[in-house]
Amino acid sequence: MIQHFPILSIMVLFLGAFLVVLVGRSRIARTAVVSAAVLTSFALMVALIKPVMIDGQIISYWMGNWAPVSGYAIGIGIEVDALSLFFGLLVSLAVMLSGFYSFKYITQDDSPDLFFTLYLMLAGGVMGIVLSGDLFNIFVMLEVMTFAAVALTAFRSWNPNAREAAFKYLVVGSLGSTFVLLGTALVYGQCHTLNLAQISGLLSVNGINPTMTFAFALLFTGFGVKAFMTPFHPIAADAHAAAPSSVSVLISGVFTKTGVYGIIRVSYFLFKSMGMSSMQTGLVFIGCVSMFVCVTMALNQHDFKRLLAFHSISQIGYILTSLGLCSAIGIAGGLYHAINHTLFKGLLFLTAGAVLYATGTTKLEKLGGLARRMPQTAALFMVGAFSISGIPPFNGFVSKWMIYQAAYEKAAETGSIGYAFVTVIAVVTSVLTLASFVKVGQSVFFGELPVELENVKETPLSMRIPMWIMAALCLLTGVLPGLMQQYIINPAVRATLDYKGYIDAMMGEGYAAAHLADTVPLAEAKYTFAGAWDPAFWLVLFVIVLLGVTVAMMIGKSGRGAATAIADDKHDTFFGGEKNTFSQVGGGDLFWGFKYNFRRYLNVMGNAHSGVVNDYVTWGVIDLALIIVYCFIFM
Amino acid sequence: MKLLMNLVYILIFPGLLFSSVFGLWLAGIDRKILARMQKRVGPPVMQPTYDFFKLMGKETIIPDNAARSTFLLAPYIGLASLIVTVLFIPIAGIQAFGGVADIVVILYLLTIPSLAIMFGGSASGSPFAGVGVSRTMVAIMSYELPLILIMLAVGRLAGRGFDMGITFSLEKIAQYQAANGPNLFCWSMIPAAVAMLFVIPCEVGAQPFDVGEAETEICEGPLVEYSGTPLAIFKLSHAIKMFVMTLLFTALFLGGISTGMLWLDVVIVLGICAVVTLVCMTLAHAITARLKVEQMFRLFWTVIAGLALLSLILVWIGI
Amino acid sequence: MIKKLIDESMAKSPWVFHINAGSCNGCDIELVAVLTPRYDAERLGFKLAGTPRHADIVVVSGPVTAQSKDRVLRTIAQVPDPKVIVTLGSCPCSGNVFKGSYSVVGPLDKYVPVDVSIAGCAPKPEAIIDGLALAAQIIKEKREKQ
Amino acid sequence: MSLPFIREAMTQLFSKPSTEAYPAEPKDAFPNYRGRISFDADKCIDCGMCERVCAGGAITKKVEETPEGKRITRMFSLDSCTFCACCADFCSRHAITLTSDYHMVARKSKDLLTAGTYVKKAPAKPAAAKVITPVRDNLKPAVGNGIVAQDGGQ
Repeated sequence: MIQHFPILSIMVLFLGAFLVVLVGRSRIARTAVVSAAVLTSFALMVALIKPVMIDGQIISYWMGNWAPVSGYAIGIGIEVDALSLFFGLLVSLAVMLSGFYSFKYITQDDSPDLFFTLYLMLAGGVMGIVLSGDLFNIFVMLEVMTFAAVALTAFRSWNPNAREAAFKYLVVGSLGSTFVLLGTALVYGQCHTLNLAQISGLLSVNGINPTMTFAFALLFTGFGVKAFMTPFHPIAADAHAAAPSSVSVLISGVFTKTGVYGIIRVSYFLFKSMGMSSMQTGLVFIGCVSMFVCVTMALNQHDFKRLLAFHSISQIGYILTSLGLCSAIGIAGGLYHAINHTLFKGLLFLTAGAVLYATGTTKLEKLGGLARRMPQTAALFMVGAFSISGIPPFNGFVSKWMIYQAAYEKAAETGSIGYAFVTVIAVVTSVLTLASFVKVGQSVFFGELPVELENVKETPLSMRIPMWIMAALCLLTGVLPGLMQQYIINPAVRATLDYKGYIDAMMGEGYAAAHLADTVPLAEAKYTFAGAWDPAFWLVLFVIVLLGVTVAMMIGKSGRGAATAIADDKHDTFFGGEKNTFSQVGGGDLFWGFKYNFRRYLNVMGNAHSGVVNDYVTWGVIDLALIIVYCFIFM
Repeated sequence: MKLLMNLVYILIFPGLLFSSVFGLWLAGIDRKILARMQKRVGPPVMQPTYDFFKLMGKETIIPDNAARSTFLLAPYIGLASLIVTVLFIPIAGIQAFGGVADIVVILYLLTIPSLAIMFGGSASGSPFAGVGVSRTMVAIMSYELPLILIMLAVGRLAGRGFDMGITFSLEKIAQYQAANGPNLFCWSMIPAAVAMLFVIPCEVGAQPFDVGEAETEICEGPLVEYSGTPLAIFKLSHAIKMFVMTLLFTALFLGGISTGMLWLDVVIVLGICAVVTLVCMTLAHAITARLKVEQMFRLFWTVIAGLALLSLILVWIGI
Repeated sequence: MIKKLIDESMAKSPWVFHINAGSCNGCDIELVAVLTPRYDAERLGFKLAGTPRHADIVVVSGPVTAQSKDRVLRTIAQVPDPKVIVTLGSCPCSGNVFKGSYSVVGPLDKYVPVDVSIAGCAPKPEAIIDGLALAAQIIKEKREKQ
Repeated sequence: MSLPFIREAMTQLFSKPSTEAYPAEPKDAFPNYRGRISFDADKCIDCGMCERVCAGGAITKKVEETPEGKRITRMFSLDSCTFCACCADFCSRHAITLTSDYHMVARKSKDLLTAGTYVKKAPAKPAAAKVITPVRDNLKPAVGNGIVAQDGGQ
């Protein structure tokens, strides 16, 4: 019975999409249909954890029951192993929470029923990519996802930026899709099949000939576009800034993960190219470049959501770097960071949406002092900011710790100092991330409240519940890494590294043994994680903080009680003796020391992000050419 | 029993009580020797303790523009994480919370106190605090690069000793130094030690690099709106941070000194801490003036990072 | 026990915040001279504080001019309790030679209860040290009264 | 790179600090320091020069009629005095001197007041009250009462 779950979780979402068109007019019906679709999809994924993750069973399902005939796979296969389920869980969780959030969030816009149709189409497309075991099926779902996302980016059509961003996203997105389509065609020409398992078997038998290197370069770049790799990241910034926040959660939290999933499948499973050290250095280089470039760009932004967009690409840089290391702990770190990134980035985008919902703008210069009117949103923002900059109790810290250790162990193992610099760049990027979130904290939530934001109200409850769930998850995955790894991360890492089970489940017993006799596994699948993070540790922190607060309350007399007392001089801000006129330090005028020293670099980067779509496309094509040349030299 | 030992560690020895007393005493020594260098008598060594208790007695004013809960809670979070950092650093063999990778944990735990000051300052809603937050953040950005390079160099040196590639655990580093002499004496680590001597005052916010809390220019930066107990906790965490950073220096570069009795080791380590404080913080405070923000950033990202990089490369080549 | 310790240390670490209410700077440089190596008020625990929030003793110098009046009063209001107000030199006590001018709005104690007044048209640093020591004692008294 | 002042810092660290232990040992001002005003009441002849010449308006006078003459209290309010010692210079009787006592710290403003009172007796009236006839109505040359000199009568 359980092999029907994967296809059901995809179909439920598409079914929901069509139902919403019929019944979408009334709000209650629409909410019921959408929450039903999203909940069942998530429930099916959770139901699969027990068999797939714990028992190690791999589910394969042939559409229309077209099983392989004499060794050749004709039908479309849906295959769920630990890696696919890991991404499936991640995707359905984000879709569910963002869906609940957008019920109230979208009431401010017109035609919410169309929004939810596109939303569910998008969710179905993403689930399809992650669960399908067929290369062309991945491409089809890719198209569904991209066009739904483009339409949703332009959802607020009264906003010219939204239309322009959607157009750019459409052009560069379809550029990526054509790369994937070309790659699939070449692979089909070579292996006469589209099933991932069989392709992997055949490729490892007949070896990699030049067309396959070309196909690998195309597929790699195609999925790179979907993951918004370095040369393709400006469109992500425009798309996030213009799209409604619950959609930006999906664009940054989920699309980039499908791109990463695609890269893992292509480089680890299909072409098994990650074994070669040249490929590893290539991916690590791309990861580091996108990490550093996007974080320095983010420090310069004046819009809350554009800043978050650049950060999500820099975190993708982290994931790509750790995947490029091709050691067991590297992949574990990367996957752990993927799930953490979906959680804290989703939370940050939802807070950005809450700020937009409450004040109507996300310009850093126009905001300030919102913590006094929206205390819960400020607290949620701080949870997100602490997790993304890797502050210990929260989840960002654990995965960054694993990535540093993986990078530095790789450096020691291969003896090349280059990987040590990867750790240094990673730490510096983490500090710059912390800097930009201090900037956002200072200019949006703290500082002084401008007079026009005086009667801003706290976000409605139905929007805050998903945010609190995400914040709780951020803390849980941070405090219990041992649990997370044992049940979710390690099975996925094992599935990435030895994929014989995947091929046997798909093509029947013995197929893998016949074809993969000679390939040695890329890295042994077990690793010693750097000291489990014992929760007793947090008992320590909690005891001290509790002690400190009680001692203080006992002795110190606290100042003004009610916050609504009349403003007298004593409780006015010290302004050098003057009456405190409005003077909010925030937005552009922070980190002058850093910007002064990096001014030439920042000018060059500023001009490079020109916003003209043909610049982005030329970059994309140049990048493809470079990757092709790189692959031909080293593959 | 283990929990009881942990509680003793937390509250008594390397934890809250000892590190605050020793931290305040260290701050007192620092101010006294600084005064003596300027040919004046200088305050009694107990002066920071008097300051702390005086501030506890003052009234806490919460300005109207402040986000109340963050404003009040920030100092305690800063203090708590500082105490936890002390637990991670081995003092002559006593290490409350060992782990395999202490260095990464310490690296991040050291950012929380400055983060607490920054979020506390920006929650107070004062424009001076805004400028102070921006400068403190640039200070963090500037010292983070050399610090990670130093730690990688020391980790590589100790790791090579145990032929396991690298180690992030301070225990192993202490064992390595016990085996073949403190790191400071093998000359490939000299540039890293000098770089660390510059990083300590920048991290603590001592005079030449206290751009964040410059009382003359921006009225104590983020602490401008604090008074009473929260300010006392911030001053205490400032003193403890001095102690933590010098302790980290001794653990990284002068560890592994083991005489017979345990308490003698502890006294020696604390003595070294005091000497290191005098060398890098008091002397620097006495003879130089405060740097501008971008001068400090350029100095750290070129000269000091270069020094640390030099020692990393030397260690990597195998000297 | 801690309460006694706090009362004790109230007098031992008085932090000073200096407000210039239109002074001719004669008293200001004398006040700063008190911190130089020769007189060194820091050995008694004095320290110049950057903001009124950190201050215990507020030292006002200069005849309170019309422009500076509300700024002086606002800054003094922003100092947390127990606070002591010290007038440095003759000007804040009585307006000295500037008495009766159109822009001088009179001695400080018309607006604020002055605790210690140090006379002298530019009082000697030793006199300032006496005044500040007396002010430190007054803080302790105010703290015990609370 | 030259480390500025490192030599001075080191030498000063081990040399005796140059701080005067003021509250412990008293320190008197240099010789003719213009400190607290001391007023010798009986030398004062109430000419009022000091009041007029005082820039800060610190000197005030209180007069009360008493049978044996006017009791005059002259008050020097030190808190509005600039210690320029003009009053001391202009006082013809040298009743005002500025001592070298600089400890002028007070909790209440009346401590900063130097005051001196004395009774100013009216000048001794001549023995008999002689009626002086107005010159106008007795046109005789006034001879013999010692007023007109020998050359009278021009």
